[in-house]
Amino acid sequence: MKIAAITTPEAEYLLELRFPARTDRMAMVRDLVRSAARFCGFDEAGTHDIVLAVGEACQNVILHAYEGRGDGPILLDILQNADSIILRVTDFGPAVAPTAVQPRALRDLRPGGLGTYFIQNLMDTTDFGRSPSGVGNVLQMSKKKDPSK
Amino acid sequence: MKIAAITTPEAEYLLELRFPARTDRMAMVRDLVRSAARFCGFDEAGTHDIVLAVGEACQNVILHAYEGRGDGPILLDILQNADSIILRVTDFGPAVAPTAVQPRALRDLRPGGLGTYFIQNLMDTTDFGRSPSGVGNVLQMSKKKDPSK
Amino acid sequence: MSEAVREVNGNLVVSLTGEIDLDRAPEARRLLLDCVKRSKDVLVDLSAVTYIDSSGIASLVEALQWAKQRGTDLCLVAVSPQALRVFELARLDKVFAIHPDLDAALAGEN
Amino acid sequence: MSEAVREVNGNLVVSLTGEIDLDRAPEARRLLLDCVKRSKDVLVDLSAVTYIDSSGIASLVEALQWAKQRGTDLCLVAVSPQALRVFELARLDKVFAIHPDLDAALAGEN
Ligand SMILES: Nc1ncnc2c1ncn2[C@@H]1O[C@H](COP(=O)(O)OP(=O)(O)O)[C@@H](O)[C@H]1O
Ligand SMILES: Nc1ncnc2c1ncn2[C@@H]1O[C@H](COP(=O)(O)OP(=O)(O)O)[C@@H](O)[C@H]1O
Repeated sequence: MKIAAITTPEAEYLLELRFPARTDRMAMVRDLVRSAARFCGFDEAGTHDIVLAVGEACQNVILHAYEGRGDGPILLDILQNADSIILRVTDFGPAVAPTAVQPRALRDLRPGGLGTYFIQNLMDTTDFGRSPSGVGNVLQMSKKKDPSK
Repeated sequence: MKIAAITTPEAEYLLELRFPARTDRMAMVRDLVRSAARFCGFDEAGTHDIVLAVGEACQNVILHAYEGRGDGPILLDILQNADSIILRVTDFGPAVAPTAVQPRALRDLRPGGLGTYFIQNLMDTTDFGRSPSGVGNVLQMSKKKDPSK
Repeated sequence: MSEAVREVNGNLVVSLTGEIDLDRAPEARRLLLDCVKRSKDVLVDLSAVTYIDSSGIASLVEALQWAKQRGTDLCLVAVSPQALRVFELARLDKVFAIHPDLDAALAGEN
Repeated sequence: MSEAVREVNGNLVVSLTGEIDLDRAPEARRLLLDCVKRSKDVLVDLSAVTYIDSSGIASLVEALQWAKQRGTDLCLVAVSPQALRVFELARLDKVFAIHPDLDAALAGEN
């Protein structure tokens, strides 16, 4: 995944959600993301793709950053500017080298390794790095409001 | 409204949402609350009532705590224990005497004054006070999962 | 929302839709008061209202007051269960005339 | 979910429903593998799947692998648009046999 210094984009803050890294929270989180994507003007297809990307990002935090310990917090920031929705998923697990977060080669009949691949294909930009505060790993994603642009 | 020292109840944290006190955010906030109430096992009627109570509480923050300035933050904590869902709406406006937060007498043909009345009638407990940290006003509400209990 | 108003038998039928909260109540209020100003009886269709809160209710109460002052009627039609719950909570279900559907409302007018 | 499995013409039809995510994928996986173990052809109805992610897809891929090892078939039926989008993304829409409905799937089996 692209190595980037994660900076706060110039954008309007919509909402900020904090929740424990537990799989049973994800349906609620997705409902909020769905609602925010619609608020930003995305149609059903665009909304689905944003929800899936955030779902995969949180899943990676649950499985890899916290290795299934359900008590670590996940922070989800949702922002928008005129062009895009911006979503930021932060975990407070040990530092991860951005180069370690790579989609595996897509092989037809092998479960797993799809999450990062999905995220990169669903969103227009994806950047993984340390948070500006130095605490936690951040996956920042954005998607253009009008994909024809 | 009952004067209370707002303490953190012994309960499981579901989610914590932070958003600016703007009316256009409320539909997204309600979608999250709806999802959380269903997660806690409420039926459609109970879910509606919880969503309405939170909507009215946030409306009061927008109108009264921040007097329409859309940049103040609202914090919404959603918790549950075995019996109840617990929702906490915190604003960071000037301190409000809990006695000032009173439903007006219900008169038939007068708009306004309904919010606090609704909240008290929709929820099983409502407490208004300063947050434990001393910063901000907190409206804490709970509703029993099985109203027949 | 202007296409939400149509004339039926000399009455104005206004349809409110979706979530009538603090964000959308001003728009609903304007629509309702514009109808009342036309000095016809107003039927407010609430069948497609999925959420209404105290600010939405306040717009309807204000429109009802204006109508009373002008000597016209304002009544509610096909109130969705979510909206009915809120009118009942506010004990306004006896203040507004509420009709199950448009035909009943029009019959009631005569 | 056990009532989600029924037998049609000697095949097992499994219906998955709702949101198949990391939380519910283990349950879907168990259901699918139990069906495959019965050594019949398995038709997985995805018409009521409103969301599926990489973990749900992984359960289906694993079930398909097990079926291939036993020499039985596992195919997808009436895939919802949301689910189809995800199979296409993963380029698995050519790996799984996908049938528009149960009749087509049963005809395809013969
Ligand atoms: N938030 C994260 N923290 C730590 N490691 C991560 C994180 N996200 C992804 N990774 C790493 O990237 C790899 C690829 O992730 P992914 O494509 O989602 O596949 P999978 O989750 O099936 O392994 C993971 O195996 C893991 O090593
Ligand atoms: N979060 C708050 N901050 C400051 N004052 C509040 C707050 N919530 C309620 N109040 C006070 O309580 C009163 C009653 O509120 P309510 O019943 O909702 O009616 P309304 O909002 O129509 O005035 C308000 O007029 C206000 O003075």
